Order: sequence, then C-alpha cells, then structure tokens
Amino acid sequence: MLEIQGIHAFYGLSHVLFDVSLRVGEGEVVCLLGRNGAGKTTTLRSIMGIVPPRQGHVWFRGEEITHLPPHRVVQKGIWYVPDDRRIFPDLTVRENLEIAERPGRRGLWDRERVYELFPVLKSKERQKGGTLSGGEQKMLAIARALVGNPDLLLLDEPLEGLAPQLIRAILEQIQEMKRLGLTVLLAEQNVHAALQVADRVYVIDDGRIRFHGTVEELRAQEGIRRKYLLV
Amino acid sequence: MVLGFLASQLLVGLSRAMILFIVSAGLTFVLGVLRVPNVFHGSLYMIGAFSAFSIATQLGHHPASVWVAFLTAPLVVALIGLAVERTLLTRLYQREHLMLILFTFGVTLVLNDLVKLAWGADYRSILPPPVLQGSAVLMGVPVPRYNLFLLAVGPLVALGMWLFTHRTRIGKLARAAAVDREMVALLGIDVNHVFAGAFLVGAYLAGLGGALVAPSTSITLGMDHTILIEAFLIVTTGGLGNIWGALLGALLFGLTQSLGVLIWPQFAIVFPYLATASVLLVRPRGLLRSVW
Amino acid sequence: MVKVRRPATSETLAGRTWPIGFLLILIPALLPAILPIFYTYLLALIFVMGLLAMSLNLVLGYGGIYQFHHAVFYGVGAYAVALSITRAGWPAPVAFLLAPLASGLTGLFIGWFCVRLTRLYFGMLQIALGSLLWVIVLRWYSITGGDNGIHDIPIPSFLRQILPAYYFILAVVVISLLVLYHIVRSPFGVTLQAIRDNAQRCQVVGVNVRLHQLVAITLAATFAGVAGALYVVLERSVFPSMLFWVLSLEVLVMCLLGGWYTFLGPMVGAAIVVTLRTTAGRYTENWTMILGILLILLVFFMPEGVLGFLGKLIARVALPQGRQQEFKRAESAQAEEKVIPGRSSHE
Amino acid sequence: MSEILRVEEVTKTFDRFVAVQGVSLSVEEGTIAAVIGPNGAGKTTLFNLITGILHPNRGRILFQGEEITYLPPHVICQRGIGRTFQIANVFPRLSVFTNVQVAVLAHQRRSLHFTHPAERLAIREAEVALAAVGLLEKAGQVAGTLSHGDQRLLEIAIALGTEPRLLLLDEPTAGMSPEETVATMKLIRRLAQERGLTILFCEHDMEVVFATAYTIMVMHHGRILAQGPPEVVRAHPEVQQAYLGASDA
Amino acid sequence: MSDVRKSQILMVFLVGFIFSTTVVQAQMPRLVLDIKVGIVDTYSGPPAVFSNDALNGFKLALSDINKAGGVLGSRITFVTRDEKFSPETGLSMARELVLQEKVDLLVGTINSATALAISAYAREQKIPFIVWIAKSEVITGAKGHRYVFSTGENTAMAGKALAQFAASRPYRRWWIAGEDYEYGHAIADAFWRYMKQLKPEVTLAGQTWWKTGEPDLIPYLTAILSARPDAVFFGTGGAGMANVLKTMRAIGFAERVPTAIHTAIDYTALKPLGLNAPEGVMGTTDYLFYYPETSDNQSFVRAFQSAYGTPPGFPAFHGYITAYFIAEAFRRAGSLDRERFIHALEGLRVRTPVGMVEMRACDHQAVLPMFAGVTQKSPKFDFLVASNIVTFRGPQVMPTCAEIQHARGQ
Repeated sequence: MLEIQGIHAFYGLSHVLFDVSLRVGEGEVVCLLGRNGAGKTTTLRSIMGIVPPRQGHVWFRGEEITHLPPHRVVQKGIWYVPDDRRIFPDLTVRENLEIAERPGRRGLWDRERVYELFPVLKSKERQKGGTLSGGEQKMLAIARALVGNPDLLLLDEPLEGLAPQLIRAILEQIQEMKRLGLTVLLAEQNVHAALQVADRVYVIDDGRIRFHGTVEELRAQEGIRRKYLLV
Repeated sequence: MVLGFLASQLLVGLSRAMILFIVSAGLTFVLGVLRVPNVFHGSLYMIGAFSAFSIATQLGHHPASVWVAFLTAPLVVALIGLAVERTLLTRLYQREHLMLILFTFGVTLVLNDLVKLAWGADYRSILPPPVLQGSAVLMGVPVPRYNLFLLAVGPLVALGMWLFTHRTRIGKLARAAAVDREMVALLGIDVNHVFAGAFLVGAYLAGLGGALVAPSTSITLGMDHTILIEAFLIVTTGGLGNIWGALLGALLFGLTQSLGVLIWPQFAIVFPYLATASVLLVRPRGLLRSVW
Repeated sequence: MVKVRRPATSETLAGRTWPIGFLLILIPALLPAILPIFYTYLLALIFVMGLLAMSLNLVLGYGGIYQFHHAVFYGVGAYAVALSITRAGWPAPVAFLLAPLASGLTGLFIGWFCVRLTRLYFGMLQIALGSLLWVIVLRWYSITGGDNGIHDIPIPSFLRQILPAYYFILAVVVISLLVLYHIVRSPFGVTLQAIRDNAQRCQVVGVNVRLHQLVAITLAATFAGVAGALYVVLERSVFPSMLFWVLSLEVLVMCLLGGWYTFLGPMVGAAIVVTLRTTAGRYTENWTMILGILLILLVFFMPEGVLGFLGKLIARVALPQGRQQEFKRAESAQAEEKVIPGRSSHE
Repeated sequence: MSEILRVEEVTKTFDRFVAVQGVSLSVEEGTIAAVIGPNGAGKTTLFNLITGILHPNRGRILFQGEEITYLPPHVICQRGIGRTFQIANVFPRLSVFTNVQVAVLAHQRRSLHFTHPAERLAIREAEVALAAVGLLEKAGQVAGTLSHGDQRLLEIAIALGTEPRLLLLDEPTAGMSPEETVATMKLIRRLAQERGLTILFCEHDMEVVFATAYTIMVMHHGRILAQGPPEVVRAHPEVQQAYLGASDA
Repeated sequence: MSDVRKSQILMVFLVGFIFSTTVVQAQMPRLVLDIKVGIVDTYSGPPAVFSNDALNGFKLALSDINKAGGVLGSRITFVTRDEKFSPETGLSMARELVLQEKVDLLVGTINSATALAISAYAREQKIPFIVWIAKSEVITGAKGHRYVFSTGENTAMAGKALAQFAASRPYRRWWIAGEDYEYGHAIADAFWRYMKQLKPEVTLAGQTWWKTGEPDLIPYLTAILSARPDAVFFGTGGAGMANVLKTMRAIGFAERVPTAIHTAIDYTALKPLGLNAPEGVMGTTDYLFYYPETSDNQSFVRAFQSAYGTPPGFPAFHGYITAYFIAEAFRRAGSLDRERFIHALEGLRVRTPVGMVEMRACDHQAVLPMFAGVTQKSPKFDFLVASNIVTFRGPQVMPTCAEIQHARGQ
C-alpha cells in the first residue's frame, strides 16, 4: 500500500534521514520504533510532504506521492496524527472534527462512530479543544484523523505521556481500527506497548533503518533492542 | 435637551464606530488568518466608496440605486482584493511582517494612482437611499436616519461574521488556520484556498465600509489615509486578529471621539489616540485574546 | 591556542579597507565641483534623509524593533531648532545642540512606554503616542505656526548658500555615521543584534533586553534629531508633516529598500526614494505608482534590499572558494529560518 | 556541601491546564542532578520557572538561600544561573564567536558600553568557553550554519560564557546521535568536575540520566514522583509503574 | 560580506545614477526663446480638483496668448510638478524647477504651507512667485515681500466680504466652527475681526474645530445646534466643505440656524452634491461663472466649457488671469529680466472676465471684487447657485496698504 524507497531528508542543513525504506501492506499495523530524535517523526513528515525528501521516492497504491504538498497527500487517503496533537484550541471538539470531515466522501467513519470509539469526546463536544486534558487531546487528534476516513493512518507517538490505563485504552482502539480494516503506520518509542498491536516492526536510529522484521523476530534480537531501543 | 443631546452624540458616535468596526473587522480577520498587516486595506475602502458612487450614479435616480451600490460595490472590491491576493500576495506568506508591510504599501501606491486615473480628482458624493434621508428627532436633537441605519448594520455585520466563522466550513477552517496552518493542510485542505477566502472576506468588508460611508461623507482621493491608521489602531487595541476585539476597539474609538467633542472640542482628535495608548499600556496585547 | 578565524563581517575588513572609507568621504566632498548645483542640493537632501533612515535602522535592522513612528523624532529635532531660533531667539549653535537632545528625550519618553510591548503592538503604541505629539505641533498655532509650519528660519548667514550648507551637512552626516558605526560595533551594538536574533536567549544570559532596547531607541531618536536639525540647515523651513506617520512609513521603506541588514543600505534607500520623488515628477504625474511597482518588485526579487542583494552578488563573485561554501550555507540557513510560520502561535 | 537551589511547592497553570503542580526539589552545590520524565511532564516549564521566564502561581524558588521567585530572567542569570534550551536557541545571524561573546559581555556588565569596538573585548573568556565545548575551530562560522549537534554545544558555550554557578540544561542530548550523546554527557561530567559547576539537567532518556546524575527527580504530569540517588529512584515502585513501565522487568 | 565593500558599489551606483540623470537633463533641448513657467501644485489627493481647474484656466489663457504670437516674440511654456500636498516635496521641486529647469518664474500652489515655503525660497533666489489658489492672507500680508504675488482672493478678503454681508442681518450670538487647519482658522479670524469692527455688539457663543479630513461631522454639528446660537460661521473649504454641506443637509442644519460659510456659493463645492446641497446658506467667492453676465465672462466660460467640458470654478479664473498677468508684465517689462518683470507687474491692470483687475503695488495682491450671496436652487442648473448676489469692490474688502505695512512690521 505504502512504499518508501531510499529517502533522504534534511532540516535546513542537517541531514536527518539516510536512505530510509519501508513498506506497509494493506490492512497491516506496522510499527516504526525508535528513541526520541531517531527520525520517526521526520519519516512520517516526509511521507506527508511536510519535509519533502531530497532523494528517494514515496509511493502510495502504486502512485508516486513524493513531492505532493501535504493536503494532496491527505486527499490521497493518508492521514497523519502528529505527536504533539495540534488540536485547534479555539475550536470546540465538535468543530475540530467537523473541519476534518470531507464533504461528499462517505465511509466507515463519521462523527457518531468516533464518539463511540472515544465516548469522552462526545460528552465534551461543546468544549474548546484547548481545555481538554492531554489524553483527551490525543484522542481528539486520532478521532479527527478518523473522520476523514483514511485508508492509511500515520500515528506519531500516540502513547507518549499518557497514563498506563489510557495507553491500554488507545492500544485497544488501535486494534479495533485494525479489525475494521484500517492500515496503520505507528511511530513509537514505547516498545512493549507497540509490540502488542504491531504486525511488523521497523527499528530506526540516527536516521537509518537498523532492523526490520516481525514482532517475533524483534523479540529474538536482544542486541537490537539493547542497542537502539535501550531496553 | 441636554440629555437628548448627549444621547444623540452617543448614537452618532456609535454609528461612526460601526463603519470603523466593519473596516477593522476585515483588517483584523486578514491579520488573524493570514498574518498579513494589510496596508492597502484603506485603498480597498476608498475603492469601495468610489465604486458605490459609480454604481449609484450609473443607475440614475432609481430609488433602489444606492441599495444596489451597497450590495455590489463591496463585491467589486472583494474581487480586486482577491486578484491581488491570488497573483502576488499568495507567494509571500512566509515572509517577515516588515516585508509584507513593504509589499502591501507598494500595492497601496499603485492602487491609489489607479483610482486617480479611473475616477479623476473630483469630489464625489451620493445620497442615502430615499427612505433613509433626512433626520429623526430624538429628544429635540436631530439624528440622521442614515446613522440610525448604520447602527443597525454594524451588529448585523458582526452577526454575519460570527455566523461565517462559526457556522460555515470555510469560516471554521479560517479560525483553525489562524492558529496552525500546517495542521489545516494535514486535514487535506489546501490552505491557499482558505487564505484566498479569508482575504476575499477581508476585502469585502473594506469595500462594504467604503460603500456604507459614501452617503455620509464626500468621496475623495486620500480618504484611505485616515481610515487606515484608525483601523490599525483599533485592531491593535482590540487584540490583533480578534473580531470582537475590533468591535470593542471601534466602539472605544468612536465613542471617545464623539464624547471628546463634548469635553474639549479643540483637541477632540487626541482622545482616540489617548484611549489606544492607555489600553495598550494596561493590556500590551490588546483587550481581547490575540492569535499574535 | 588555536588561531581563531573571525567571521567575514564588517569588523575584520574595516581595518584594511580604510582607503575605501576615505574615498567614501572624498567623493562626496568633490562631487559638488562637477555636479550642477541642483544635484548638490539633492545630494544634501539625500544625506539628511539617509541619516534619518540609518538612525531608524539602528533600531530596525540592528535591533529588530518595530519602530513605526520614527519621523516624530526627526520632526522634534527640526522644530527644536526652529522654535529655539525663532521663538526663543537663542543662537543657532545652541539650537543645533538642543535638537538631538530634545529628540533623544522624546525617544526616551516614548520608548519607555513602548518597550513593554512587542512587534506590531510596539509599533502601534508608538504611532498612537507619536501622533499625540504631531497633534500638538499641528494645533498649537501660537507657538508652532500650525500646519503652515515655520519658514525663513534665520540660521547663520554662512550656511544659507547651498554649497556651504552641503559641506556642513556632509561633515555632520559623516561624523554621525562614524559614531553610528562605532555604536554598531561596540559591545552594545553586538548585544543589540543578539537581541534582534533571539531576545529570549539574551535574557537568560543576563541581558536586560528592555533597557538595551530603550537605549537603542533613545540613540536612534537622537540621530533622527540631528537629521531634523540638518533639514533646517538645508531648507530653513519646518512643517508638521515632518512628524506625520506617512513620513515614518516612507523612512521605513527607505530602510527596507536599501537593505536593512546592511550598514549603508538605508542611505541607498533614501537616495532612491528622494531622487524618485524629486525628479520622476518630471516625466510622470503618477510617480508614486512607479515607487509602488518598484517596492513590489523588490519584495519579490531583492528581499534583503538593494545593498543586501548587491552584497550577495559580490560575495558570490569575489569571495575565495572556501568562503563561498560558508556563504552559501549561511544563505540557505537564513532561508530556512524564514520558513517557520507553520504553527506560529503556540510557542 | 550546601544547598544551592531550592524549589518549594511551586505550581504553574496555563488557562486551566496545570503544567507544574506543587513541585519541590533541592539541588546540592557541586552535584549533577537530573529531572527525568516523558515529554509534557512539565520539565521545561519547571526550568522556565527557575530561570524567571515564567512566574509561578504559587510557591517560591531560592538560589543560594535568596528568593528569586519573581526576579526577571536577566537578574536571575546575573545571580549565577545559566541555562540552555530544548530546541537549539542561538543567535543565528551572528558568528559562533560573537554568540559567546555576547554572553561574556553581559556577564561582565559591559553590554551597555560604547567606547571600544566589541571585537577587542572578552576574547579570552569567549575562547575559553568555546574551547570547553570544542567549538573553537568553528568560531568564525555564522551560528545559523552549524550542524544541529554543534548548535547544542554552542548553547552550552553561551551559557558558560556567563560563568554560572548553576547550569540548567534542557534535554542537552535531544536530537543527538548516540556518539554525540556520549560525548555530551562526558562534557557535562567534565564541566562539573573541572569548574565545580552545579548542573541540573532534564532528560527523557533514562540511560543517560542514570549514568550521569548523582540525584534524580522523576516528573510525571507536573508532579515529582520520586527524588533521590539513582538506585533509590530505580527501585521506587510508583516510578516503575508509571514511567519505566514493565520495561526493566 | 563587508559593508565597506558594499558601499563601493553604492558609490558607483549613486554616481552613475546621478550622471545619467544629468546627462538626460543636459540633452533635453530648451528653446531659448520660450518663457518658461514652473508650476508646483497638488495634482493628487483631494485638492487636485482645484489645482487641475487652475491649471486648465492657465492653459486656456496660454493657448490664446501663444496663438496671438506670445510675448516679446516668445511663446510661454510651462512645466508642472506634483507635490502631493507635501511641503517638503514642494520645496524640493521648486528648487529643481529653478536650478535645473531654469524656469523664469514659479507659480503655485493650493497648499498654504508649500506656498509660504516656496515664497521664502523665491525671496532668497530673487525669482518671482505667483500664488494662485492658496488663500492664506499672510502670503501677501505679514510674510509678503518683493518676489511673491497673489492672483486669488485671500482669507482677509473673504472674511471681510462675508462679514459685511452677514453684518446686515440681525444675528448677534455667533458660533464659529471649522476645519482645524491654517486656512479654517485664518478665514474665521478674518471674519470675526471684521464682524466685530462692523458690529461691535456681536458675541461669540462658542467654537468648534475638527480635524482635516474628518469624515463624520454630525457630532460636531449637533453639538452646535444644541447651543442654540443666533447664527453659525464655518471656516472650511475643499473636501471638508462638501462634507459640511452634506452633514448640514442630513440633519437639516441650515433650516434650524442661519449659516455662513465662505465657500458656500462656490461652484466646485456645490457641484458634487447637485441639488441636494442645503439652501439658504450665506457665502462668498471671487468668481462665479454665471455672474456677472458680462460678455467677457460669458466668452471665457464658453471657451472653458468647450475645452474642458465643465464651467470654470474660481481656481480656473485665477489660473486664467495669472497667465494674462504674466504675459502683460513681460510685455510691459520688454525683457525677460526678473527685476523688470516685477517692476512691470506692480500696479499692472489687466482685463479679466470680472472686469479690470489691478495687481496692487504695495502688497502684490490682485484687487479682486468679491461676490456674496445665498445658496438657492435654480431651474437652469442641476446644482445650487448663489442668489441675492452682492458685489464688493476690491478696496472694500482688502486690507489697506497701511495695514499691510503694519503687518509686515515696517
């Protein structure tokens, strides 16, 4: 579904991604593991076209999207949930969702459906986004992407900074999404949580892909885990 | 009589504030969403007044001619604004504010000379629509009907802006883009379209202000000057980018000006400046919350 | 100890390029010999406006402060001279010394209020406060002559011809520029530039940011006052429009046009605007449109102003290979710096 | 050893969001202390409160026994607290050398001097600070053109230019490669030893913290969960559950 | 990058620029025989309507003069400069006209501040300067000198004419209001000065001043109404004038209180409002295209109308007579010598649409008759005109030479 081939990305003068390649198949949950600053966010931002790669290619469903502007990438069906949530603080919860809805594009997800997934949002529908707690904002950020009916969802550290019970809740919901046929690329540093939902894993460090394989393969690779994930 | 006079001063101050509000609302909306301090906003206002004059006189003495002008002149202005935005401004959104000021100032110079070429240097004047001519007497003091009409229009525009920003998709997107334009793009929306829409609305409001002021004053070259600086002071007082702030600022400006006439007529002009300065000293980011 | 290679800025080059500096003074000193008298006058006017623009640039380009109403200080300087000669009857030298003082104090006063605010808010407060002064000058007929201004100001007779006035202005401007240059290179100047680059960082290395900004505003106002006094020397008239915000905008345009990150840029900007204003009228009535189009083109093609652009051009041609690389990196880093406003408000 | 910094019951809220809640901590002179916690735990807010960029809603902060709670940032710096920022925060248009020189001049209270060209002042001090972080060879470069890692080092050099007694480092290794991280930590230890500096740094990367700090404070959701030497913190049950998760199990 | 290095380029640039402009300048051929008039005025912004009118009148007269062979065998030509209502620019442009264009005399401007600044310059350069629209009485009064002339009415004349007109009416408690700039105050001062002289029992009920370009005058005007004066005098002109008339109309001001406005009967002020201008307002002007109905006036109006499509306003009249004063003075001087020109112009009488007009030698002020009247609708025009017109001869309304000398401190 998504194929990245040898991308190099830069922030200004600093070269942050080196020859990163990865694949995400239809219906898979793929996890991109790495520590803070390893290049996870940049990889996702490169896919989205926010940090267009200077070299390499990104294909989505066989179509090259390497140099599309972000909104065109989204229109192709890839939605991105940034790590810092980026809720619109002045808009209500409902409005945050409404502007993400694509008029005319019907699909599995609508506002009611995401409220079922995250009931707490329903109860705070009329509150301003800025007044939600961190965890609620995370949920709203995910919900906001879901109402766009993505084919592929890029989740950037959805678990970061969350209390354990919330982590569990979000993981369950990711599994639920997977069950409903959504493809997910998950960037995480919380290895243990991520491995609970992932089908396949890429480990990124210092801007380079250091490992890829199934969850079981990673479990077997003590060295990789010690070296790049510090666990 | 004294009371009536005071009341009529207030009403007239308020009606002046409504024009100021309409123009400032456009300025502040563009400031909020696009982050562009639009110096040619005043020129758009002037073009609005001149267009209203041309449209009203083209239609001759028909009683509806001025109404038609009120409706169409702002559209003309909005289109001019949009043209500038689409061809030039859209390429400059990432520049420093000073560069944007320089650019919009350049556009001002060009537009003002074009107005001179198009309409000449004569003073122009139109009358209010027939039903709004003359004045109502309020506690013994005459208050022009047209000013009463403006009193009604101001809140309508405010309401319209509220509906636009809270009830329409593009309005909500504009509010979102004011805070985080990249995230709006990440919702699959071409931010450029949002910006174009926001600029269109801003220019429309400038044109509307110009069209509405036309019957109560003489339409001349150079009328952009005063309004520009007043509008900038108002939006700063209110909090950059905040439409309700613009309303507050405009009320403050209009009322201090008309009440200043009562207190110290010779120096009435300084009261709005004093008001602006004192507000900013107490609240360095304006009265209401600003996105800046 | 490692040999430190200093940055390729004006600081290091100034030492070996003093002959060029000398030429910079010599050429204007000789120009009147070959120029028609009107151009001598025009050059003098350019120097006056140039000094005004460069004084603004001390706060604008070097300080990153949105000084939107700089003309007030210029006007105050001019009126200080005019009033102390015509109303108080003080001797001209006293009047000339009073001008920068009055402007500096005005700058201190307005700046004291303004430094609490940032950016556009700063600029607008300054416009509000400056306009109060403008109103006073405009309205106080018995003292200031209102909107007619004051004319035929009796300055010393030896300055009434264009040529001596030109040399007087040239001398004062050159001295002022040397002082300005000195300020820019002084610890204060360097700190000011650091504040422009990153005010927060400056605070946490122990710099009292507001105090430095206030000092910068006062200094800039003082030099604007010098320019105002020089205007009186040249024209022997003052007008309230010298304190009007429109002139402030024009001076701002001069800085940006010439190049606000360069020392002499504003002088070039002043040269362009003044020349256009005075001579383009010969060919067209719509010369402001020409200026408008020029500004639009500038924003698109020379965002660092004329001198900034020329500087880069020369750097590309003249710098040795090694420094070229560094220069390119600097350029792209600056370009990068501008492309930040994705998520402006939260930080 | 005496206490150099003391934070007492400090709370800071933004609108309705509580960023730091009743935090108390103390740092002994001459030690290396660390605050760990995930992103959004309130570490940066805490640093901003200590350095005067923000003022707390409640509580007080003492430095060398004197209250500094509501002092402006530049005064706090002049008292002897230096800091770096999480995102590289340098003067991009100035040279590397000038970046540090500005700090030295400010420290020497010469930033309002006009009499001498700056290029002849504070050279030795600035060079020492640059040498300490190993950036001396790059002194002539424009700071904005440095690599990310070098900009982080430059930040430390700027902070050193003010000759602080206490140095606050906000995620000094964020965005660094493993090699750079190791080198930076070595640098921090060396600075503490050679200069007798007290260092308080915050990190989300645990290994780095446990290997370097003498005392560790764990922050979570704006509160301090635990405080003490590494072994104590590592063993703290709440910390294990909330932050370390089951990872070390 | 070195600033010093950059400045090298700057110098090359600057010098090149200046040389190129001078070279262009030098190559422009100048007909030695032409008499060249340099005009500085405001051709953009609100005042442009007046300055264009004046320029049209001037051009009309010039074409007649040049068609008739010019003077002294030369054609009279002119160059204009747009000072954009900025006295600083105007002053620079005057210098440019004198030093570069080498004009024989200067003409201008609507802006009193510019006129005074150029006047000071003209005195220094010993070059004649004729003011044709600016109405400040100090131009030929307190600040007058050998080199400055005025071909239009001034505030003293207008104020005195209107005071005489209004003094015949029974109003005693006057309110004075106007636009807060030199002209507004000057006209009000003159009016009140002469009113007091003519009718010592009048009292001043109060004053109101608003800033130039103030778009909304209702607060000011209603404030005046509430004070219930016997009559109101407005000192205003130009775009402000149209504003006053419009506001008066909106609140029915003139029906409630008798009003005198200096330019109220002026065609330029009344035209934009058409038939909607208020009736019954007292005013003065030094020129009406429909009065007096002499053949000289009618033929001027016809010629002007066919050339420019509108009837001439008072500035056109000033422009027209300015040209004739210049031509006649050169003819009488017999040479292009400036001093002889001035000598010839002093006391010169020329035939104008309103009769013979003399350039008074003592103050260089044209002795113009003033017309006063009351606004009224007329079946012949689609704008208001003056009715009950009273004509005051020049000497009736002008300060005496003794007064002028006193004002000049001689």
